[in-house]
Amino acid sequence: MSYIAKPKIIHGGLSRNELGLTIRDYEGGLSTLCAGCGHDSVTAALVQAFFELNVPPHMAAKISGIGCSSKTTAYFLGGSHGFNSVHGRMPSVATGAHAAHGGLSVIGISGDGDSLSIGLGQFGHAVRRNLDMCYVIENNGVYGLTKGQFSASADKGSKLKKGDINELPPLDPVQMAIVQGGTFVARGFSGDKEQLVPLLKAAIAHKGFALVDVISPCVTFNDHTESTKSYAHTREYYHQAVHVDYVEPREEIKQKYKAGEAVTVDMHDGGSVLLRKVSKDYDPTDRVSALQYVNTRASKGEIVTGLLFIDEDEPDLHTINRTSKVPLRDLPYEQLCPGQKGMDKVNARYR
Amino acid sequence: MSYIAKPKIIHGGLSRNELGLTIRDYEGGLSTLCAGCGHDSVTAALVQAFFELNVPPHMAAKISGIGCSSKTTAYFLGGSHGFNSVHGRMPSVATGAHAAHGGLSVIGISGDGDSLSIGLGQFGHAVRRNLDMCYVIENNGVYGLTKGQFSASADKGSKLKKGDINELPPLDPVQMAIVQGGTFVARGFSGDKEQLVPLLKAAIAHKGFALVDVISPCVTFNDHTESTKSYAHTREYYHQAVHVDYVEPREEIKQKYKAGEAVTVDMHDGGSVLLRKVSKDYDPTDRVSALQYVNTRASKGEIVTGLLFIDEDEPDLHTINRTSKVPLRDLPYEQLCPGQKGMDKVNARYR
Amino acid sequence: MSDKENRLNNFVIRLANVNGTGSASANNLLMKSIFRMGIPVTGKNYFPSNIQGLPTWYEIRVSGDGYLARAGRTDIMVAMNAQTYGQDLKQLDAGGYLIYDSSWPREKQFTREDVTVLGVPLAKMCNEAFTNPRARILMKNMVYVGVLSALLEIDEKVIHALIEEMFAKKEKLIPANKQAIAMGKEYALEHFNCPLDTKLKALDKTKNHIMIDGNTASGLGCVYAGATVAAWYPITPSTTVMDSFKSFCKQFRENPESGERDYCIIQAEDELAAIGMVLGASWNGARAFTSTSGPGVSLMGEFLGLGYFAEIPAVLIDVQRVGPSTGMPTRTQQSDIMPAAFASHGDTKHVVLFPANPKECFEMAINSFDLAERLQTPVIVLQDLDIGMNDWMVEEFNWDGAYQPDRGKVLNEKELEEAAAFYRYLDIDGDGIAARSYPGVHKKGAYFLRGSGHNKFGGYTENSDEYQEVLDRLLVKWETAKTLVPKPVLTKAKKKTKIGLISSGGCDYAVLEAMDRLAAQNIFIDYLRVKAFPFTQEVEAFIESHDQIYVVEQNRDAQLKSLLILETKATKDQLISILDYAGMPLAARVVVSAIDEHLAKGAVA
Amino acid sequence: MSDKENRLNNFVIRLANVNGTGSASANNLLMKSIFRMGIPVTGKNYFPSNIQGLPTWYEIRVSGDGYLARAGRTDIMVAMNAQTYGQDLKQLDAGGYLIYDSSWPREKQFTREDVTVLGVPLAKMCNEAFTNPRARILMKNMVYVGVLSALLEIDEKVIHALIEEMFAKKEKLIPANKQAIAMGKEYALEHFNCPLDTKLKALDKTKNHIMIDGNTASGLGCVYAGATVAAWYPITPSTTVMDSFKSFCKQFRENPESGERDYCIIQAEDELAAIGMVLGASWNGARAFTSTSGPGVSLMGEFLGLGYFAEIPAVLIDVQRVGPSTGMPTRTQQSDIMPAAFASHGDTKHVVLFPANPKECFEMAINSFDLAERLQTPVIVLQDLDIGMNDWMVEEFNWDGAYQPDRGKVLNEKELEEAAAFYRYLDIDGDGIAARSYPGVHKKGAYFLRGSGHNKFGGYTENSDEYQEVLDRLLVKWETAKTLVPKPVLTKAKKKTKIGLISSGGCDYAVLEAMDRLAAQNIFIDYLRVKAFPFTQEVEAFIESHDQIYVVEQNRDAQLKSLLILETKATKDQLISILDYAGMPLAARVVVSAIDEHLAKGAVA
Ligand SMILES: Cc1ncc(C[n+]2csc(CCOP(=O)(O)OP(=O)(O)O)c2C)c(N)n1
Ligand SMILES: Cc1ncc(C[n+]2csc(CCOP(=O)(O)OP(=O)(O)O)c2C)c(N)n1
Ligand code: SF4
Ligand code: SF4
Ligand SMILES: [Mg+2]
Ligand SMILES: [Mg+2]
Repeated sequence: MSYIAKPKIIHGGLSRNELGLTIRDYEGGLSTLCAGCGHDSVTAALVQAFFELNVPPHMAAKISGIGCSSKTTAYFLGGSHGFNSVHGRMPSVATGAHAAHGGLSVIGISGDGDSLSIGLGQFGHAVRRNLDMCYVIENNGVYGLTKGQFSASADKGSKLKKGDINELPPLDPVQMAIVQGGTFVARGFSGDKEQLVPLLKAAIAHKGFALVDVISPCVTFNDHTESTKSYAHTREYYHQAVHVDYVEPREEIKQKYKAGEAVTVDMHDGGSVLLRKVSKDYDPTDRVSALQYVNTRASKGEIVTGLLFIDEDEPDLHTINRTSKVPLRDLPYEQLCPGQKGMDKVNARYR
Repeated sequence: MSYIAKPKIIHGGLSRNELGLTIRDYEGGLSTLCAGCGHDSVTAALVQAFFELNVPPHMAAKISGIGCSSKTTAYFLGGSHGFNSVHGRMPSVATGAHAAHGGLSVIGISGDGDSLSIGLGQFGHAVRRNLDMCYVIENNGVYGLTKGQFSASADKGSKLKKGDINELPPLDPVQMAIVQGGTFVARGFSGDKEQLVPLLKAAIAHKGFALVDVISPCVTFNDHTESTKSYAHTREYYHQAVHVDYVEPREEIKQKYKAGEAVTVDMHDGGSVLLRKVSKDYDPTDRVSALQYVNTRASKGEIVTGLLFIDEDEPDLHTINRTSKVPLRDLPYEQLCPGQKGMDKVNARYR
Repeated sequence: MSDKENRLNNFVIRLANVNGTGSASANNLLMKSIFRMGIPVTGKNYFPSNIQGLPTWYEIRVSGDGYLARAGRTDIMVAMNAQTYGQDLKQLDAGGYLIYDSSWPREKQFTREDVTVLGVPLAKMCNEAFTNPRARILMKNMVYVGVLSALLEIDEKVIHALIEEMFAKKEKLIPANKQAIAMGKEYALEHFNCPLDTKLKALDKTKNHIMIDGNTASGLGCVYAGATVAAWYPITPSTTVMDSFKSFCKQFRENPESGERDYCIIQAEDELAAIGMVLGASWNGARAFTSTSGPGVSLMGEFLGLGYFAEIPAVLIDVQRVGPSTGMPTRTQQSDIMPAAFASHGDTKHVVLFPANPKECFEMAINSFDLAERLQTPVIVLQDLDIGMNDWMVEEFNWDGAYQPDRGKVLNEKELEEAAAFYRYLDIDGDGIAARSYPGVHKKGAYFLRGSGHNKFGGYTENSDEYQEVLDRLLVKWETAKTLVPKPVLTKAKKKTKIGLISSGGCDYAVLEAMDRLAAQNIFIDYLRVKAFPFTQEVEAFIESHDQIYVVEQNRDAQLKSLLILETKATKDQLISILDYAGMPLAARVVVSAIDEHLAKGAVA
Repeated sequence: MSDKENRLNNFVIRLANVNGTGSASANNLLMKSIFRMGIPVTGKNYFPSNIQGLPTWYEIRVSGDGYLARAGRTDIMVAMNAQTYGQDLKQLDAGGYLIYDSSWPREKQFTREDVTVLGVPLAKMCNEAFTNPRARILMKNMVYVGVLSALLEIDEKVIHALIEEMFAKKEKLIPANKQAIAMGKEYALEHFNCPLDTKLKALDKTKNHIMIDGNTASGLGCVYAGATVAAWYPITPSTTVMDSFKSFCKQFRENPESGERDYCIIQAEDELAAIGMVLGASWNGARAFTSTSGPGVSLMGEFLGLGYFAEIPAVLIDVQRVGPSTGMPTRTQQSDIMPAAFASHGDTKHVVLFPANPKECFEMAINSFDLAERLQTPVIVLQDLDIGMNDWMVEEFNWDGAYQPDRGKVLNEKELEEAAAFYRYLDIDGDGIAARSYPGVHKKGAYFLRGSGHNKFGGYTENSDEYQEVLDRLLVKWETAKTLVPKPVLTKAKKKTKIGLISSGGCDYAVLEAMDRLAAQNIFIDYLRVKAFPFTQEVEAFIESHDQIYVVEQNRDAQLKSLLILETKATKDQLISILDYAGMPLAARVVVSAIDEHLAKGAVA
């Protein structure tokens, strides 16, 4: 059980990031999830990603819906504000929060139930608005917290322990996000931290809506042999289509690749993302190509992972809105109120 | 104004369908939409389609949300039950209605606001369930009834009369439906009745969820030059990718085409659909190909129309549920109630 | 009912049109001309829930005495809609005038002996004078305004000035419009006995006043309140609140050089998203609001409960239309009172404000943010469609430069730095309100907000005592709210009386008129208009000091009365309902006759 | 509180476990054994809103006298959870027994002088006896059941029979489980003075009874009601309603040969969709329902208003958890009473039923469909979590073969054929209900349903009179509803009294116990349990005949009392609230002490 406390003592040997913080400063409360739950691994990857990105914890805002996955906002970044909202509506809360202050790093945590059932509409619209946030779906094919019903991401033919078989096609957040205008679309696996951490880092650094769909098995309700969201199944059908490395603003890109093998995308924060493709017939910076690739592989039952599509040039919500540089919530009242002078104009108009 | 009454007199010369009904029997109340509204043309096409398909009006069920488009259920099939529900929730009402009696022809009418904003989630789930219905989106890029705000299908760069420019990417119901597992995905144009009527007929005949996205200009709020959903713009960028003919069960397929030029898909009602493709690099019976084709063309600003994807083999909601042949609502109570015998078993279990 | 004697500056014109035919601006011109002549006036639009082709009516009440409620009578009917001609004729009061388009013959059955019918061949005249087909339709409206200007004696200079303002940006339309006015005027002067007995005479009663609708005023109020984030989904009749906010933001909140905007308006995908955005923005320290109508309030229930329980400020402007369900979206009602007060499952109560006129729409928009942030809870402004969508004469707006928004208990960087510890839900001073912190200000400010059980330290709990402690504190906050919400307005009768009347919002105009009429009958009633829920001690005092209190409201189920019963010391017998809920604004006569009847019954019993 | 003398068949065992450790079946075995010994018993599960690793308690009340409410005391504590050990020890009543796992030393601070501590090295014993690691955890539970079987004198045959039933499908597990029981029993016999004073003695009081939870009974009721379409979205604590419906449908409604199903259950994408599906199915003639909890009810508001105004039957089972917002999903409350009764914007009122035990959950599931179809309106069954999720002893279910569903006024093919005309909203016989027709039956039956304004003929309207006529008819229907809903249950005091008590739902058990205890104090109170809203004339009569009435309910804001005030002739003074709302089921002592206190105050005053 994961409630057994890890000591919060800082070992002398723990490394510190540029802010002088150790990884412990990025941890949160103790997890109350089941031992072995994939979500706890995602939590660990997020801790690592924020630590490595040198984000001051209080400059991040964690927002989630309802579900086992959504609970995890309490388990990382204890030094950040957290907002555990209502089921399926995290995107709208994140939108409002981001509107008020575009300078915070907004991290949204959701589940497949939360985002693809009740939240399907809000999810699509957050994608469309290119809301500048990192949006993580901890995808286990079931509703964990309500005891294991199929979610909309359940694959055709997947079977529950109790015997029910899902006969509906899965909703794939990756394909939907590409079709809906998403600008950063990635998939990871909670069992592959090595891939997940750079994906999350790139997603956090991305200026715009960054989807990271993480296959994150539910050990209690969906990790048996007939499940297609189990650790075993995911490992078997797992396909890394694009390796990704996030390169810090000040770092140099050390490795050299042959032409066509790797693509570098510059990020708005000054860093860059290095993409190494496994397959040649696929360009992750081209929407049509990315969609085709993912769709084709999915139709063969493959679980394609990596940073599958990226477009760093689309304007985000604030860019489109031409919002003032000073965060809205920090604007002085005097600047917001048109005063008597404004009133005179109004009165004149309605006389 | 379209409120000027058409005489309801049956001309001696009006042709009758197999049920002995004339097209007048498929009309409804007088339209209260603006003169020239695209939706009225869709209404007319629906009247024609149902007439030609020989559907007894009382065996159809019309369901809609809220909007100018959704109002149109009152303007066709006056002899059918109609259900003008709440905004964005037509799919759920249709699902319930269809669950109760799978033998009715369910026709759902919605708008782009109704289906792609507030209704985006329900839309996706109706697609995924392969609900056996004909789902029409009368797509004008704006909210007509609330006076012309942009909807989520508004194209990037489209401009409102008042001057607002839309800078968000459009949600394309066609691409979404293909990605979400849709089994019949079509697009038409209210200005092209010749194409629309057979599309609607095929959609009504399809066993499963049939989407017909109809570009249907709003003459009052979105038919000016800077609009991309105007009659003029649609005509200009209009591209018929697949010609479709619906062939009645008893009819023979008369025209002969060269191999590769046409595909025949057998429908569950015994009829068939004849697809003539314009482009060779595209197979409307292959999901990956269809998606790629539509996505590529859309990225070039083309409005691809026709029956863009069809899969007649996927099971619909009732097939998956193995629902009794007799409609659920017609099952006699005696068959539904387990009686004292059942009670004895229950009592034994809980003793 | 008016009789011939007093129709000077005292009558009602009703204009029956087809929507989409451009009558709105002509009717507005007519109304505005009267206003500029210094005569108190209101204009009401009864429009269909449709864009083009259905009947629509515009009603102008002229009242030298300044009574601005719906009069409930018609003295002059301009019958431009063939579809409703019969009905319009019927609605005209005896002794009234009917103006119609005589280009085509009237049907025989549509005649009445007791009214004067004035035919003007509007279509013919316009077809002769204008060539453009659209102009032929539009100008008919201007011609009847011209006709009326002769019949009623409207100052021509005023009309011309208004036309010039109207078409300031399309100057070349001015001559044609003036011509149409002149055509109408000439025709009337030539064919009718001008002026009528029903006519105007300039006064000086509209100085320092403006004509504005409530929704515009609300949007303006949100600008002055310093709201920066707005999220909404279009819905009649609240859409113009956001239109107004947007247009004033464009005017006042955009940097002319950089184009930078000091606001962010998000058209949400639906109402659930809109209120979610508001909560997210408020949590993050912005003043944020949404506007909607009944169906939207229903959809916002879950989030409103979160706002209540997790204590997040939020402002929601609900412009009430006729319910239940889709109802009649373009008709007025006050039927969201209980639904707003108790929105959401579980034990929830929300602060509700009831503006009675556009001026209060403006003021209460500002109040609502102050209250929401001070009380850390959603505040719902319940506006009647009749107030929100129609033009009302109100005093000019003046701005108190000393006003500073009340942002409530928010710890700033320094306070957080110095604090020993910060606990989000710990009430230190006993007013039921704990301090909050914004994200991104200081690391000590971090807390975890949740709608699930939490204790006063902000920790998750499933412990009964801890849970109850928090829930009970919200009742303490409710008591605090009673001391902060706007106080009611008392209009004392000329004589001491034990009879009272309580009402709210848009009923105010009709009730005030009714009070005068009743006083003329020697019936004296003290009138208290409540401006907010929960009710303040003034409301309690009023109830205590009156034996019998009429509660006037525009809904079927006596929702305001229900709140009074549940949340004050009023006894049930004490309160007598006067209900009017068929979608029309309240008329004084409804109140007068209900009270007359009730008192008569009491006298008999 | 119990004293030593009467602990025979009269005590409370509380078992403190960690969830996900398999304690549920052991605890159930313990409870069921007592039941099979003929002794009245209840079992309550206090579980966390989480899947694994958090504290969970199971509470068994043994009551030879048949009192089944939460006792609010603990006589035996089985403390299996190290996390809550201190708290559990504290909760034990003086004179009680604490059983704990003595495999490891207890911490010093956790001791008490006034209780008997019985250590059993459960982990050690299981580690020695079993090799499989999961078995080592699971069997600890069986061992403590064995220990208790010796301490309390549970019939070994009964335990063995139950184990055999439990593992009927996994027979090979039977020996190990029996072994674990035996291990515990032996250990206890060897180390403790068995039996305790707190012990069992077989009775004959559970014959013809079953142990079942309310949600299972509701699901069964829906099967017997002939419901064919169900749409839902998972939410605690209502999920098991649909689990039950599904499992009984599988048992009774599937054709064994063809596999054809006489039902269709749709897991909707959310609650808005679920209620939309129910309305669609009901409109199309099926009996359809959904089950949810508070947050779902909030989301269903808009559709419920449509159901009310367009007059569509619908059944909604709301298993109430602690609100507001997400609240405490696994704790009990009655706080959706007002939100359910007035769900949606505009003037709406809904029929609400309040089952008090699983038997009524079954019956009212059936009532709800009859009412919904007769009244053509949504009916909400408000179940308490405590009733829905816990096992209760109720009489066996018997089925009245003569029952036929009341499908209400529905015109069939022949009636439509013969009808001169069919108007959907025309009330012919004055009960406020018009006949409806199903799609696909006859062409004359076609009508257009809308939530917007409509007249009695079913046509669209924006006309005030036509609109009001329809809205007012719904009030006539409301009166009809009062004559149709289940009547309240009156439990008269032994002596004539002017003091009454009104309560509803899951409070019943505690109130009945309280009445007996008060009677023993010579305090006599008539008790009326309301089963439905709107209130019937029996409720009015009860109110009229009692001067002072306590209203007992489990919410903060006195929601039931509010409805009584608003919808009956009760005066406000007449009703005195007793509120208990911290998430635990009501205990009789709460009622007794509130009444004692109130009466004492009255005596002084
Ligand atoms: C409005 C509402 N409906 C239903 C629920 C119950 N509920 C809680 S979590 C959940 C599903 C969670 O699934 P998912 O998002 O996949 O998270 P997981 O637990 O699998 O990580 C549901 C249905 C709720 N809390 N609120
Ligand atoms: C819950 C709710 N929100 C908002 C509205 C207001 N409303 C009515 S129709 C409509 C949009 C209609 O747009 P669309 O579906 O595209 O139909 P169109 O009028 O363009 O045909 C809106 C927002 C409503 N009726 N209900
Ligand atoms: S139930 Fe599943 S998703 Fe929830 S915590 Fe346990 S393993 Fe994780
Ligand atoms: S407003 Fe637009 S969509 Fe609505 S009826 Fe008029 S033209 Fe059609
Ligand atoms: Mg999940
Ligand atoms: Mg539209």
